[in-house]
Amino acid sequence: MDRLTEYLFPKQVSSFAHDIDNLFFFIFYASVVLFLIVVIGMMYLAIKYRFKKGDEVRLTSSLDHNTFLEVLFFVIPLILVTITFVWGIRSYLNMVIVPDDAIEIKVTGQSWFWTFDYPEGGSTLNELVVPVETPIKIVLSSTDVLHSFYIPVMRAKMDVLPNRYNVMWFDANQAGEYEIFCTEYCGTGHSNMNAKVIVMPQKMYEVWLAEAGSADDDLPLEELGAKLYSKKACNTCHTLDGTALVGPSYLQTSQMWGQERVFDDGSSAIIDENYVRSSILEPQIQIVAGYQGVMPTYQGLLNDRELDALIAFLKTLKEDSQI
Amino acid sequence: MGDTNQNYLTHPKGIMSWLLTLDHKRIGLMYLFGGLFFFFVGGLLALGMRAELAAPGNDFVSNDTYNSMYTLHGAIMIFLFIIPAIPGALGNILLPLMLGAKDVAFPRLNLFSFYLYSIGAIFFIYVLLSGGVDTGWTFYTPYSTTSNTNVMSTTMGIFIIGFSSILTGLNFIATVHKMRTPGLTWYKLPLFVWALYGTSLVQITATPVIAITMVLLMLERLLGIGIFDPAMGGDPVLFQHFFWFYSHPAVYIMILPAFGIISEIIPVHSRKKVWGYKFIAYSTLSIAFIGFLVWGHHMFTSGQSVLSQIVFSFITYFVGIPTGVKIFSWMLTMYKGQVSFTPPMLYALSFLFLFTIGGLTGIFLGAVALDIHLHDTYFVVAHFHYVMQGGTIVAFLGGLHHWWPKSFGTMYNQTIANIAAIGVFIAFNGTFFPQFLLGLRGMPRRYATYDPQFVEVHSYSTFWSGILGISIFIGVMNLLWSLRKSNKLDPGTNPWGALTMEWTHTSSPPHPHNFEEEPVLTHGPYDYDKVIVKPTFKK
Amino acid sequence: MSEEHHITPLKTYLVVATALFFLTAVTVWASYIDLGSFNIVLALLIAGTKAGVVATFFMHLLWDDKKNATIFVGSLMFLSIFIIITLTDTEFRGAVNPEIKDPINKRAALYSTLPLTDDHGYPLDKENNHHEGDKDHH
Amino acid sequence: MSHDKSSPDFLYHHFYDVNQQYETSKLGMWAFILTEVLTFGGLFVAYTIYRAWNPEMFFNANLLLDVNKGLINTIVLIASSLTMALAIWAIQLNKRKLSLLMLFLTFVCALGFLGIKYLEYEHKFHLGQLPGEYYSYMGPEVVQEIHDQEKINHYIETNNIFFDKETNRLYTMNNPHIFFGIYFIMTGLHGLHVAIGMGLIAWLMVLTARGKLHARYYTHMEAVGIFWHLVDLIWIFLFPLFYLIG
Repeated sequence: MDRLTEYLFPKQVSSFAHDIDNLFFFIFYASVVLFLIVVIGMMYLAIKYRFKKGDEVRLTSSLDHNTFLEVLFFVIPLILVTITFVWGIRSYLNMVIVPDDAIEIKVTGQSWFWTFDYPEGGSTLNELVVPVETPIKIVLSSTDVLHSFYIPVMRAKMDVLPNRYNVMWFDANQAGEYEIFCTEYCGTGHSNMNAKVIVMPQKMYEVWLAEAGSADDDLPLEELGAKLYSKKACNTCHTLDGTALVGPSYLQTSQMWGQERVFDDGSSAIIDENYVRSSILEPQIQIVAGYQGVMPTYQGLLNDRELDALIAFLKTLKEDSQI
Repeated sequence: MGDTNQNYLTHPKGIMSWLLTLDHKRIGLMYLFGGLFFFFVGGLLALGMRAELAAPGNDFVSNDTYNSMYTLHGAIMIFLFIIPAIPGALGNILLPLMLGAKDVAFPRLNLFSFYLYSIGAIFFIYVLLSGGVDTGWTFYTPYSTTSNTNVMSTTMGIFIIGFSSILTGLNFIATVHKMRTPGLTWYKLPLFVWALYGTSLVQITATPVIAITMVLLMLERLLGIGIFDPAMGGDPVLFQHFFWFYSHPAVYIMILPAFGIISEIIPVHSRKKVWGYKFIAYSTLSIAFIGFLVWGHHMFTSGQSVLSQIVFSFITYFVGIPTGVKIFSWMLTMYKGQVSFTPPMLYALSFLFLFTIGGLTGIFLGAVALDIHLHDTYFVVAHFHYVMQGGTIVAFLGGLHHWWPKSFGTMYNQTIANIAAIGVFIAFNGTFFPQFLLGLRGMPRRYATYDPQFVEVHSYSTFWSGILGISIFIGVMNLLWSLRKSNKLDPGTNPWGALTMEWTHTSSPPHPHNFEEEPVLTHGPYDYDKVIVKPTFKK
Repeated sequence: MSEEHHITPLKTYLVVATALFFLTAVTVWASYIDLGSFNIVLALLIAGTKAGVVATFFMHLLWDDKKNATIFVGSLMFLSIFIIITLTDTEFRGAVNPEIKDPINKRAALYSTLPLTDDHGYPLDKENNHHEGDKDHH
Repeated sequence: MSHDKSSPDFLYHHFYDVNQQYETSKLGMWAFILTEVLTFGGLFVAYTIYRAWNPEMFFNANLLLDVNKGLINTIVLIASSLTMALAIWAIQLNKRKLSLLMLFLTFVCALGFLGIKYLEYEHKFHLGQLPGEYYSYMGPEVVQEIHDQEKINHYIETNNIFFDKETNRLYTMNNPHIFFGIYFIMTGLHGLHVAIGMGLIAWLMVLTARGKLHARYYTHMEAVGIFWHLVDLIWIFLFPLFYLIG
C-alpha cells in the first residue's frame, strides 16, 4: 500500500495528507469491489445468455424485479457513502479550523506570480519559506482575477479572490522544496504561475528571516539582477532569448539600447536607464506596440539597488547569453 | 398499408420543404447533422489540445491559442453538441413515434427552436473564426469581465441556444403529457420517453437561470453593474452559484437521455423484459430533481461557507444511489435473455463499463476533504470525460446505430461498426484513464505547458487520443456511407426485433405523418415474455 | 370540448380586483409602520397573497387541469431552492474563519476618488471611534 | 390517417380534438411561465443576497425612488389584469365587441404603465442614478429628492449620510450603484415584458376583430392572458421590494 501511495500521490508533507490519502484508498477499494461486481456480472450475463448461431428466437423470462436485490443495491451504497461523507467532513473540518498558534503569512496572487508577506515584515516572490512542524495560516487574496493556491504535497488548495480574503492552513512535517501551482484559470500565463514552498528546519528559518532581504547586499549588480530576474517572476512574461511571451523579451530591449521604441499610442521613447526604470515601476504608462498592457507595478517590491541591478543585468544580455 | 414508397425523407421534395418543415423527424435530422458537425469541430480542437500537451513546453501552439482551444472545445461540445444532440436529434425523431403521435405538440415552435440553435451556432462560428475566447466554458468572473477576447459573442450564443433548449424541453413536456395515443399509459411508456421527460423538466427549470446569468455577465461587461465583479463591489462566488445552478443540472440534461438510450438498447438486444422498469423511471425523475440541490460541489475550494460545503457534500451522495441502482438494473436485464453482440449492444456494454468508472470517481470528488486535493486537476477532467464521453457520447453513438435503420431505412456495415465500437472503448480508456493518475499527482487542468514530471502520462494520453479520434471517425463514416442509394432496406424491416411502437407500428423510414393508420397498442414496450417479433433484414 | 370550459362569473372577477386594490393599499400603509425586520415579511406575505389570488382566479388555475397548478407551484419551489441554498453560503461565510466574512474594500473601485467610508458613510481617514456606539440606534 | 372530416378549421392536424389542442397549448403556456418565473428568479436571488448583505444601503437607496409613481403603476397593472380577464370572459360568452373593448383598455393601461415608467427612468437618468459605473449621483440633491421631512431627519440622524462641506459632496451609502443596477435590470426586464405583452394584445385585437377568436376557440387569448397576469404578478413583488423598503 505504501508503494501504491507513492506511485499515485505526491509526497505526504502536511499533517492531514495521510488521512486524506487513507480516505482515498477507502473509497478506492470500495469502488474497485463495486466496479468488479458490475463488470464481471455484466460479462458473465452477456456471455452466458448470448444468442448463439442456430438458436431459436423465443420468448424469454418475464422476471423483471427482485425486491430483496433492489433493497440490497440501495442499502450497501448508502452505508458506503455515509461513511465517506462523515469521513470527508471530519477531515475537512480539520483542514479548515486553523490552530491558534499558527504563523500567519499573507499570500497575494497577481497575474502571474505570487507574493508572500511574512509577519515579521519581510516579503518574497514566488518562494514561500516556512518552518517545519509549525502550523502556517495562509491568508489569500488577489489583486486582479481569480487564482487558486495549490500545494499538492500538502493536499491543500484554496481559491484566491479579489477583494476578499480566503484562509487555509497546513503544517509541514518534512523539510524540502515543493511545488505550488495556480489551479484557477487566470489568463495567458496561468500555466506558468508556479512557485515553490521551501520548508526549513526551525533554526534555519529563523536565520533566514533575520537575513531576508540583506543576504544579497554584497552580490555584484549584474549577478543580483540575474537572481532577481527569476526571483521576482520577471521570467514569467519576459524571455532572455528573444521570443515574445506576454511582454517583450529582455534580449530585444537590450539589443535596442539607445534606440527608439514605439508604443501602442503612437508615441515613442529612447530606451535608456530611465525608460527601463519607469517601465518597471509604472508599466501602464508606456505600453510597447503589439503587447497588451497587463504588467502590474513593481512599486514597493524593488528597492533602488535592486532596480539598478535589474537594469545592469538587462544590459549584459547578448544573443548567446545562457542563463 | 398504403403507398409504401412514401416516406418522410423523400416526401415532400425540395430544399424549401426541408427549411420550412414542421415534421419532427426532419427537424431531428437537421439537429443530428448540425450536432455531428460540431462534434467534429470540437473533436478537432480536442486533438489539437492533446497535440500541444504531448510535450511539456509550447511546442505546437501558444498559451493564448491553447486557452482559446480548450474554451471552445468545452463550450462547443456542451452547448452545440451534447445538450442538443440526444433530445434535439434522437428525441425529436423518436418521441412522437414512441407515443403514437402524429407530431410533437408544437411543430412550429420546434422549427423555431432549431433556428435559434442555428443562430447560436453562427455566433460560435464567428467566435471561432475571429480569434476565439479564452475564459473557459465556465466564464468565471472577474476574468470574463476583463478578458479582451470574444466573451460577448460567446455569451450571446449561449443565451440564444439556451432558449432553443428551453423551447425543445417545453415542447416535449406538452407532448408527453397530452399527445400519447389512447391506451398508452405512463407505465407503458418506453424508458427513453421517461428519460426525455426528465431531461425536459431539467431543461425548462435550469436553462432560464443560465440565460439570465449570461445577461448579467454581459451587463457586467457593458455597465459594470457590480453583481459579479469584485472591482465593482460584486461577489465572484455568487457568479459561481448562478453558473452552477444551471450547469450542474445541465450535466443531467446531458446524461439522462443517455440513460434512456441504454434502457432501450439493452432490453431490445437482450430480447428480455427490462429489469426494474418502475425503478428506472422514478430514478430518472429523482435524479433530475436531486440534481438541482448539489451545484455547490463544483465550488468546494471557492471559499463558500463551511455550512454550504457540508450541505452540498451531503446531498451530492443522494444522486449517486439511484444512479447506482440503475446500473445494476441494466446489468440484470440481460439475465435469462438472448444477448446479441450487435453494434448498439457493444456501445451499451461499453457504456456500462465507462459510466460505472465515471460514476464511482464522482464519489471521490463528493468527499470534501479529498476534493480539495483533486479539484481543478486532471482527476476532474478524467471524471467528467468518463461521464460525458464515456457515458453520453458512447450512448449517443449506440442510439445512432440502434435507430439508424429506422431513421434512414438503410443498414451500415455491422462488422466495421463493431470494430469501431471496440476501438472507441479501448482508445477512450487509453486516453482518459491515465488522466486520473495525473490528477492524483497534482497536475492542474487548463495548463498549456506543464512540469516535465508529468510528460510520460501526458504523451501516453495523447497517443491514445489520436486512436480515439480515428475510431469515432470510422464509426460515423461507416454510418454515413450506408446512406448510398443501393443500400435501401425493405420498409417493413425490424432488424433487432424490437417491440417499441416506432418499430412495430410504422415503416422504416417512417411515413410523413408517422403512422398510416391510428396506432393501436397491442403490447408493452418490453413484453419479450409475451410477444415474439423476429429480427428481419430485407433489402 | 371548449364548451365545457368553466366560465368564471363576472362577480368573481370584480371581487378579486377589489381585493387586489385593497391589499395594495394595505401594503403601502404597512410600509410606513416601523415593524423592524417584520416589515419585509409582512410585505412579502401581502404580495404572496395577491399573487395567489391572481394565479387562482385571473389565471384560472382553480378550474384548470391540476397539472398547470403543479407546474406553477413547482417553479416557485425551484426558485426557493435557489434562494435558500445560496443563502446558506452568503449568510454563513466567516462562521469558522471570520476573515472571509466581508469584502476587503466595502466600496467599489468606482468610488476610488472618494475617501473610503465605513458602513455608516463616515470617511475612514477621520477619527470616528465614537460611532461604535451609534450602532445601537439601528 | 387523417382527422375527422367534420373537424373545424382551427384544429391542427396532429391533434385528435379541440379540447386536446386547447389543453396542450395551456400546458405549454404554463411550462413557459415556469421558465419566466425562473428567469426573473435569478434576479430575485441577486436582490435577496445583496439586500441581506447591505440592508442599510438598500433602505437608503429606496428613498430615492418615487413611491407615488410605483403605486400608480401597481394600480394601473392590476386594472389591466382585470380588463384582460374580462376580455376572456367576454369572448367565452361570444361578446366579441365587449372583448375587443376590454383588450383595448388593457392595451391603454399597458401604455400608461410604460409612460409612467419612462418618466421615472428619465428622471433617474437626469440625476445620474444609473446602474454600474455610470452611477454618478453624489450631489446634495439627495436631500431635495426626499419629500418626507421626517425621513430626511432620520436619514441624517442615523448618520447614514455624510456631507463633506469642503467638496460639497454627499456620500450616501456603500455601493448604491448595485441597488440601481438590480432596480434597472428587474424593472427593465419587466418593462420589456410589458412591451411584448402590448404587442401580443394588439395581435389579439386584430384576431378578435377579424372574428378568428370566438367562444369555441380562444386559445390565443387565454395564453396571452396567462402571460399578462404573470407580468402583473411579478410587478406585485417588485413594488414592495423596491419602493416600500420600510
